[in-house]
Amino acid sequence: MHYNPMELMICCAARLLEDGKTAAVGTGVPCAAAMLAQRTCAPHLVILFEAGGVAPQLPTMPISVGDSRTFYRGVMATSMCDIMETCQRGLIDYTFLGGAQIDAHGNLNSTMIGRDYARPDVRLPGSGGANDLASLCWRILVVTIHDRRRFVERLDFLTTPGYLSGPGAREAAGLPPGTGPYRVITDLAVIGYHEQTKRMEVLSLHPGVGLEKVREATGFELHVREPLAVTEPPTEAELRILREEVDPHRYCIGR
Amino acid sequence: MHYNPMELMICCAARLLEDGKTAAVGTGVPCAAAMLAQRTCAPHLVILFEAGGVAPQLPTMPISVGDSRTFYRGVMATSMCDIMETCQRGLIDYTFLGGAQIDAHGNLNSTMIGRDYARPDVRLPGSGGANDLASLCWRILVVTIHDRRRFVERLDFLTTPGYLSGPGAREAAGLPPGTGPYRVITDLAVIGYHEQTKRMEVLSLHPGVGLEKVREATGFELHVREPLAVTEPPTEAELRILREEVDPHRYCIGR
Amino acid sequence: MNSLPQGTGALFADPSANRAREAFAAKPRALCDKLTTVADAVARLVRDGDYLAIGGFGANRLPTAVVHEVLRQGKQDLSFAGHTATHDFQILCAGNLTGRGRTLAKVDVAYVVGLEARGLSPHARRVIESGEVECVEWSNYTLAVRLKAAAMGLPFLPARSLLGTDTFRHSAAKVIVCPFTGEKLVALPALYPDVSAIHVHEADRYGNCRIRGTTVADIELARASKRLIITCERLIPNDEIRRDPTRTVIPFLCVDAVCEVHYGSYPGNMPYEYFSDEDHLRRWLTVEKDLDAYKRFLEEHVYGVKDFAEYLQRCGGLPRMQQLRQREFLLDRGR
Amino acid sequence: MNSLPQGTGALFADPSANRAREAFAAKPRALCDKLTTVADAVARLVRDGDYLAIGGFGANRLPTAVVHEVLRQGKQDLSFAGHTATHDFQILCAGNLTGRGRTLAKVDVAYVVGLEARGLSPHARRVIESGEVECVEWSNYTLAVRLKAAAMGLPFLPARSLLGTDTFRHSAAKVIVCPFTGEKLVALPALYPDVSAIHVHEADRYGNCRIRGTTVADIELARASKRLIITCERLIPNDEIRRDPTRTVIPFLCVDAVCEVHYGSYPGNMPYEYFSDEDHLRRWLTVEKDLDAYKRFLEEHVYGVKDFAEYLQRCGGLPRMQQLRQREFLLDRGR
Repeated sequence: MHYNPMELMICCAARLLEDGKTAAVGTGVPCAAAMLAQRTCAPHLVILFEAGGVAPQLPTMPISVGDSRTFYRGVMATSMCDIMETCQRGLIDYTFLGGAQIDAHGNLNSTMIGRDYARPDVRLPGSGGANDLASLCWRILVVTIHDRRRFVERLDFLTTPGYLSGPGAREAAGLPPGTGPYRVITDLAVIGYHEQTKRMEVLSLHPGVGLEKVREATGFELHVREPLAVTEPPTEAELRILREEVDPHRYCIGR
Repeated sequence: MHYNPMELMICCAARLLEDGKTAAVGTGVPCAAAMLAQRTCAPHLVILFEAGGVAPQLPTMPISVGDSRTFYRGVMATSMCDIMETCQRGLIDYTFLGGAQIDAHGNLNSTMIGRDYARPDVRLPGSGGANDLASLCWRILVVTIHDRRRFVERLDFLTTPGYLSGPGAREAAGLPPGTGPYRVITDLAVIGYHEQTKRMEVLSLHPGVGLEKVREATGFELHVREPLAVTEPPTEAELRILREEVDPHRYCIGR
Repeated sequence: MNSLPQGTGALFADPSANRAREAFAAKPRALCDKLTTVADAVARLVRDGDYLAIGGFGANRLPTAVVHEVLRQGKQDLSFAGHTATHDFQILCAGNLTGRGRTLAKVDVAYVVGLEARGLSPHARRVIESGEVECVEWSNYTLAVRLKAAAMGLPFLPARSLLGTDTFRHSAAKVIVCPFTGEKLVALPALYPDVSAIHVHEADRYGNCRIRGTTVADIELARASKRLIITCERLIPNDEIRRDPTRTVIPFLCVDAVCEVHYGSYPGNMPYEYFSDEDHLRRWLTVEKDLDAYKRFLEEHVYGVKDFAEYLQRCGGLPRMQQLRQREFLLDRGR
Repeated sequence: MNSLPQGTGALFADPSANRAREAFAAKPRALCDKLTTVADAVARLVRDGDYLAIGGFGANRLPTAVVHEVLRQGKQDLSFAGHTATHDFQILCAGNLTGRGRTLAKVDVAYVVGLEARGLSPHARRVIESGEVECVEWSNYTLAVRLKAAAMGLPFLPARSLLGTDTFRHSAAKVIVCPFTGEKLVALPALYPDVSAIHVHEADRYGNCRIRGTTVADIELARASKRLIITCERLIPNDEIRRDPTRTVIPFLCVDAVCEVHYGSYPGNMPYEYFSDEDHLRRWLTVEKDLDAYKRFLEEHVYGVKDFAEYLQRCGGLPRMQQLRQREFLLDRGR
């Protein structure tokens, strides 16, 4: 069955979510992944939105992290502090983030492109809730297009913490122990982090993608976990649910 | 018109409450005073209870600071933190407190009688909300029976701050500036605090009470503000409202 | 900096946010059925030596059934958050000096021994004055702030009361200075209770809860607790919870057991349901004066009954509850 | 201790709890009638140079009428809490670089310039990239915590995010160490806005407010603000507030003006009322690309209309609102 890169990425992300766990999600791809997971591998996955929605029965994809869909038939509509403090207490397992730039340690930039903070070339929104979620949830997932503009040796601005400068750096900075980047899902590969160096490590290449292509699209040195696997393509069931139930208007998966 | 000491004390306390102000009250005499004030000198007085009741239309005297009367037809039923933080922000003008012992600076003991904290002669409830209200509201009112067991030179335990050791001590301890004891209403007199020393100063004697009697009932040196006034006795209107509307079952004013 | 005052009291619970995260990490998160009996909940979730906290305020919205069950199961050496504890503290004290070991070992005191305007509990005084329970002093707000710190996943929070008093001196608080303004503040260590019980109006079987009226410190307490027992007046369908998620104040994520206990706050007040039974509370205070009489009373009302429903029966059963419901709605006053 | 990191950003508002208390002490407390027009509320309560904060999240439950009025009255040199600010920030940016002086001077950034999945605002980018607005960085939660500190009457609160990042470096936060556990924390200075606006579902004329759905940071914001303008979908009688005080989330004590504004969150979403007008928001983003076209658009939709009702009329009036109501309840999907 044919599928596009976005569909593959969403399926990969969904499969990473364990049943019976909690995930703080945003709109778009993360939300689609969580919705797909609930309908496949993780029927008891609990999703939360930072503006206050807890365990909604999403009727459609939300447009905003705070719109009324995010608590549609939820079990609680609460406050941002309550959600973030639930993360801070250690009750939220996964969060999904993105950014304009990511480095080898999974640090993210969503603040600015340029060299001068006071006069940026491009001003981006800033942290939003990303810095908080990446600091406070147990495992950070990133879903992103894979190219050299995004996968950079040096961020223009470190908005959101990955492993910061490497092993032990999060703990040294005061972030809760045991938290940190977990997986990066791109249109080329599924990437984890090397146990010792806390730098990105390719775990599987998407069908038809060679390691060279991934290296060319990456502005820093990548570890490779041997033997390097090939990403399991989406199943027919996954694609059907994704297309018919999760994103029938194709907001995320495109036309 | 005849009245008893409790009725006089409640009327004196009510008259101290300015219209359009806020008061954190408890059960019993303070509540009766606030209810009387609302029906006489301070129709726009807003009362709050530390358990979360805001501006109730009290149908009867509450039995507990947290019972359902304390938010009966209130404008908000909230949390203890919300009430106390409203005090902490500086929005609450008056609070009413009591205690087993009070000293010349208006400090209160409601924790224990005895010399050994670990083995008290009498264990009392502790601060409750008193320490917080006395720290955070602008003006502290105390209503109490006047005798040497209560008005002591040295507290067995300083539960709740008055002026602590004297002028500047509250600010030095870190308590919000401009707060502190305001009046003590006893069955003998109305007492304020001396501007310089922050020690108790008799402002008026109740009808028929001599200064000597007050001094005998007090275990410490009292200032006297000259010329010493005689407390205005309760008016007929005050007594009628107190007996018929505020405390028809005579819980506070006795039989 | 070293000259800033600090309290001399002990910490009865670990304020570490990192260690609390480990405990919360192990908590189940899925929407699963938590409906059980009070006896089962207390047997599984309350352990000897635990730090226990009880919701409500005084005798209002009190999870009485859980407190009785703690006595009946003979739990020992508990630490307790004495946060405007009145009848709950009185009940727990019945496990000390009555020949059944020592239920209470340590108490964080904000308000104990008293029952507000009703007077002091003779037996609670006996227990504390005996010296067999270690006490540390706080105030209602600062103890609530300690729970709030835990609910926020922090090791401490600042506040502006307690300062300058013996209450502070006998607490485990410390004075700190604001790093921005230089204002002095009291630093309060987070309080993560091992186990708590809260009585609510309505809950579904997953533990999503609604409370009507004041929430006191229960929103914080629910989130602060490592284990949480909910008793509710009425079990409601999850569908009803989802119909109006704004009304949920405690989410299922915090909850370990849900027990349906009608009149569960008796003899306390349950707002919008029934008023307190002042006669019964007065009887309790009176009978405590004589220790032997009190032991017989406890046998009759707690130890010798199989569950809370039987206790209610001994206290007048449904006809009495009907009177208290009328009193709550002021219907006994001709309204 | 001196070696602990601290941010290099400026503080745009005074975090002193003592000075905030002075401001709150002067606030009227009685239940008095605060009903007025948006024009009057903004004229009286928003002053040049003020620190302004806006409630809701993104374009959800947005007090749009107040934000338009701030532009119309040409308020200048505001500081702004960019707390998941999307359409509100976009509107305020219309007061910069459009020949009407400088509405925005300073911004505490948690989220600005973007409109979530809808993309970036070209004009907001223009304004920030010009350098004429001073920015300091935060995150959504830490900015909410700053408001919470103020709501609690404190000069600061700790949290556990922000640490180790450039966001921290460009903030005004400081690293502190827990006095009990030694755990590192970020200290966040309290944010007491001079003036804020929040849109709610229902309010009485004294300012007691109800919100349905998520409250975002508005419970904190209402309490943190020295002056507060409430717009509401529906004015309700005080009697209805008193019928169910549990539903009140903002008390009259916090409120300085109450304005009834039907469809007041348009073009944003108002939960349980109407969905966002995505066509209109898309049009706004498109027209911004060309500054002259944008100025004409602003003239037509903000500067050249007398009030919010006229703006709604220009955006399709009641028939459009009816469509958005159907969308909110999914009635356009055959339900």
